Amino acid sequence: MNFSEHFNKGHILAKVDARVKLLVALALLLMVLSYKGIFFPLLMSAGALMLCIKMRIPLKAILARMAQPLFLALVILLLKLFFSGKDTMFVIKLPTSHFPLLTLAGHSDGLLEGIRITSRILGGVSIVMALGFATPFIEFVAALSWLRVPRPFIEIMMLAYRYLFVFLEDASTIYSAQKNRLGYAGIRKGLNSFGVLTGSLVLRGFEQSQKTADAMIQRGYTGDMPQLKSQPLSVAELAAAVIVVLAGGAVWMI
Amino acid sequence: MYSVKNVSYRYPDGTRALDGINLEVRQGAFVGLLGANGSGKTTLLRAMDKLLKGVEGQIRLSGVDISAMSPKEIYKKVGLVFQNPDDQLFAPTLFEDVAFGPMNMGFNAKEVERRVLNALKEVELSGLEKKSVHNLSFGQRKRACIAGLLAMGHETLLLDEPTAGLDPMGEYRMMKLLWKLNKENGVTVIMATHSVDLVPVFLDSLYILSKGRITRGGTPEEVFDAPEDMANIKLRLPHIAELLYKLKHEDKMNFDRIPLTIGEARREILKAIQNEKFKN
Amino acid sequence: MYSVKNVSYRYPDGTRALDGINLEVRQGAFVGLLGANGSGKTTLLRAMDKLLKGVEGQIRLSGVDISAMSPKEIYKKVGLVFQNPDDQLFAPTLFEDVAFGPMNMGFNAKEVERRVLNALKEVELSGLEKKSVHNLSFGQRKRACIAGLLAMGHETLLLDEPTAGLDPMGEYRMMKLLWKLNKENGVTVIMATHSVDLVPVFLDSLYILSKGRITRGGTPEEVFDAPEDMANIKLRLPHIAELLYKLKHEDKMNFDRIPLTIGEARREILKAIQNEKFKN
Amino acid sequence: MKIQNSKFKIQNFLPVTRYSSLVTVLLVTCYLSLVTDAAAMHISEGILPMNWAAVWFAVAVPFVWYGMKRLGELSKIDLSFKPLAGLMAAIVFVISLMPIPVPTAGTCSHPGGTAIPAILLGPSITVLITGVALLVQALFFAHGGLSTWGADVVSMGVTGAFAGIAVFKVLRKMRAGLALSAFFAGLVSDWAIYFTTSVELASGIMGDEPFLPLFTKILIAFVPTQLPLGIVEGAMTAGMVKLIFKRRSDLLVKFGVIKAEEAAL
Ligand SMILES: Nc1ncnc2c1ncn2[C@@H]1O[C@H](COP(=O)(O)OP(=O)(O)OP(=O)(O)O)[C@@H](O)[C@H]1O
Ligand SMILES: Nc1ncnc2c1ncn2[C@@H]1O[C@H](COP(=O)(O)OP(=O)(O)OP(=O)(O)O)[C@@H](O)[C@H]1O
Ligand SMILES: [Mg+2]
Ligand SMILES: [Mg+2]
Repeated sequence: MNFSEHFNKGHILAKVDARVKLLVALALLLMVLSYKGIFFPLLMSAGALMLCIKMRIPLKAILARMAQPLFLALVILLLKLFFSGKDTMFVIKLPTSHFPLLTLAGHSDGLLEGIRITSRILGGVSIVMALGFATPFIEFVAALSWLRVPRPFIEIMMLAYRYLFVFLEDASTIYSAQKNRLGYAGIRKGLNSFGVLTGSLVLRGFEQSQKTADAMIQRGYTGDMPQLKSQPLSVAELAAAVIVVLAGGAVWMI
Repeated sequence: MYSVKNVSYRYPDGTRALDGINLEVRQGAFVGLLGANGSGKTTLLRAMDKLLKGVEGQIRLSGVDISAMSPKEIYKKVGLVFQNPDDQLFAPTLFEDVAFGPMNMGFNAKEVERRVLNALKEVELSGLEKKSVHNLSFGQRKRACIAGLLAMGHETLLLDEPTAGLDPMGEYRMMKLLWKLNKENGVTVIMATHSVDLVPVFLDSLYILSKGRITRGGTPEEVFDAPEDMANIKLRLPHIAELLYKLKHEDKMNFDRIPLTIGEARREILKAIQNEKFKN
Repeated sequence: MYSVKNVSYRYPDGTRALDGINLEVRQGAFVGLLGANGSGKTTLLRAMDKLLKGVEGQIRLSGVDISAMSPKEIYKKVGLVFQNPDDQLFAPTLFEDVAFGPMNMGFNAKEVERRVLNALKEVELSGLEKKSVHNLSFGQRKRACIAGLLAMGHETLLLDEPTAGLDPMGEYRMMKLLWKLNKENGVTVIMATHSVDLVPVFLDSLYILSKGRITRGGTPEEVFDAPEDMANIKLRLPHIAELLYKLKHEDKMNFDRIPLTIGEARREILKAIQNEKFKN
Repeated sequence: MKIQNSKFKIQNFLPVTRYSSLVTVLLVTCYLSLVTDAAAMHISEGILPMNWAAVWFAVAVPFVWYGMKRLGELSKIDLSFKPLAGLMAAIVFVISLMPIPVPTAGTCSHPGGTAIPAILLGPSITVLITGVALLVQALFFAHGGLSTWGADVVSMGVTGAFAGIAVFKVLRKMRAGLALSAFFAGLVSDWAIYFTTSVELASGIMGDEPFLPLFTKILIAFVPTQLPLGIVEGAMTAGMVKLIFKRRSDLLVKFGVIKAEEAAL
């Protein structure tokens, strides 16, 4: 589980207020999305990646997180290259040019469009990734709460986070226990065991929720979880954030 | 303090888990519930915290029938610590979890913080406030549960096997913590447990449960006085007591009584040896 | 049988749970792993069952490196019982659950039934075949887990705290069951446990884990020979040993050695008294 | 000699080449999904331009808001409902992280798991739960994104939940068995998610191209992972319902999935 709290805790962004980090990230994200070229998103991507390295996030963790968006980006790039646009750059014939079962034409304008989208993905993913690595979950939730995200949403998020680890462990133990008794030898058996695994998890969830409710009730719960008050924002941090966003905006305008 | 009169309870599936329980616990006592798996310990504790519906009989807390009390009134006085800490810790960080109770009680931020820090100090978890609950060790999570209730300032704690799953050292320290709370802060403690060996060292009195009934009650000495029928209720003597019991009855050593703790056992053995010497 | 050489393991979050473990278990042995909460017992058992990825070092099972064995080969020889019974009982009724393994091994209906009934008899659950798994008591569920593996005919059992949460009687009977499997059926048993008092009564040898390292190993007598540093690794002596240790060192009684079980303790005490008599 | 201009185009004789583009897309994604861990159901950060991201947000928010309102009502009746919703969110999350080997693509993929809470807790709570899980995944796993949260809620939450529950209800009305109904609920829910995601993806990246051809290509691109994944998801949902029916049929009655008479059988 790659939550930020599992990595180096003393990094450069650790002391920055989560609300500031969130606001800056959102502002930059919006700029990336609304930018028409590729320069700004790529710049943001490079900057965010450098931040991650500065925070000493293991390269493996960065790659693992980028893998899936990159995969989608590649599919989109290829779709755009071959199937949209009009200016043919090159033609590939497979298997040979004398016996072409497949004829593919690469288009330069399609490629450009594809690169544009890919850069947008890179920029967006990198910014959010840096935010994720720099912000412990709890502070992120507090920031959301400060942004007036409704209480029920926040409460469910906190409960989900708390029990995520309990259930992950349950899931892995149940899975091991099934494997131990040869529950995954063959596709049919595998599918069946898989259903039993999810069913057991859901049942566990029901039983656990009863107990959790009891625990909450006996500590005074009456339907709404109380909320810790957040500190006022530090002016210095806010000013720094505004400067970063303005600088980003200036580059964006160019 | 607590007065349980003729309490019975049947789970929806028909299992009769409690069957005419009578129990008196006075203010400031340190009481243990012993019994086999499935004998009804957990059920009794839950009934005493008014977490079960449809309990027959009467449970009085400081003279008031709990069925007439609002949940809030009960939870201000009594806190129940569950067997599994994961059932009880529901907030993401230790601080938030411990603060949940005091916040619901309506204290201001400052008072909440004071209570939380105090409670954490009490259970020796100071400094871990910001830690995610799931990153705490098992023993630490057990302590955290207790802190969550301490911060509410309960005068009575009900605990369901607080030492289960702890290593021998952790077990001992947990008992010591409870003992301290009881003796120094005057908290009434009622706990279910399987740790026969630790019970006589710390507890004032004991109740033995068997199949939903209380079959015996009294001080540890009184309760462990009839070792013969311990096996019927799936219990046993503390190891020390068993040794001295065998020395007395099978090896004909001359003890006045069967001690339950190491300290007493030393005294008894030395005394017996002294007596042997004089005999010659 | 099992030969663990220089095994280390780091969880994905960076926790170093095993740190250069060396261990030899011969066929037919009954071995215990003792250690504080979080010392790495569960991790070691899981590594030995090839349930962890990225384990450094070498683990050999009957001479073959387990990294070269297919899961099927391993699970035919070795069965792991997890700490929490609820994680491993997944069929609706007891019979179906115990039958799960043998059925996956491809036996015919008759053989499956024979194996299931046998295994249930072994763990004293005969007659409960049709019962719903979640209606069993905690202790019964623990036994059911063991039956599920017995029915597969493993030659080696790895058990993670098989007695945790059981009542004193259940604890004793569980140990006796394992002892019987070991002595009569020749099953090799390796178990993690916190029950310091029961260990010397049943186990052949012990390993002490502390912070992912094995700090000591040998027979119970050898391991409990240095009581002074038990506290460092959050363990303690069995109560009987502690009593006799104190009698020897503080009360200057004359024991040749510190016994760990009640039987031995009786003998030692009687001998010491005999000696005292002759002195006079 | 240029084959394209020749009178005897080989393509004209080979039906396969008429679909050459589609075949290529298939081959390419097959290859790509061999080397990565595909979770094609989430739309990643940055794929949608600003306007489309906003549109899907606007669609998603009312559903999530309604889910919260409903949760508030239920929570008044039964205090344990909010914890239940939180825990189900955690479970949906865990399920969606479980790697399933998809034989045809030779790789691992992840199930969506939406049909399960939809059957048990109803679609509106499910949308809320999915919204929570998606936000956490976006931030800490880069599955989905902040700007694409709306789009992902619409596909995985709204269409997934409503398609699943609709199929389940209809089949149950037709007296189909519990497991069978659950199987098709899971299957249709998974495929509906995949369909909606393709719509969102195509409209997000089409630029000035026509929508439909691009949409078809995307739809086909993910056939090798999504078709079998739907079946896995169906089997999983069926297995889950079957297990709960055997172990705790009272729960199914409590949540109105089956009638009390059925549980007694
Ligand atoms: N939710 C339930 N529904 C039905 N029966 C139950 C339920 N919970 C417990 N029981 C049954 O009630 C009886 C008493 O259970 P209880 O949990 O109180 O025992 P216990 O003394 O706490 O045991 P342990 O030492 O194993 O924790 C047992 O027979 C048990 O099977
Ligand atoms: N899934 C995990 N991810 C990260 N760290 C883990 C994980 N599981 C265990 N650990 C850590 O690894 C160390 C060894 O844990 P392990 O569970 O092996 O201890 P144990 O000896 O079985 O303890 P106990 O007696 O409490 O069961 C501990 O520090 C624990 O916090
Ligand atoms: Mg209990
Ligand atoms: Mg363990």
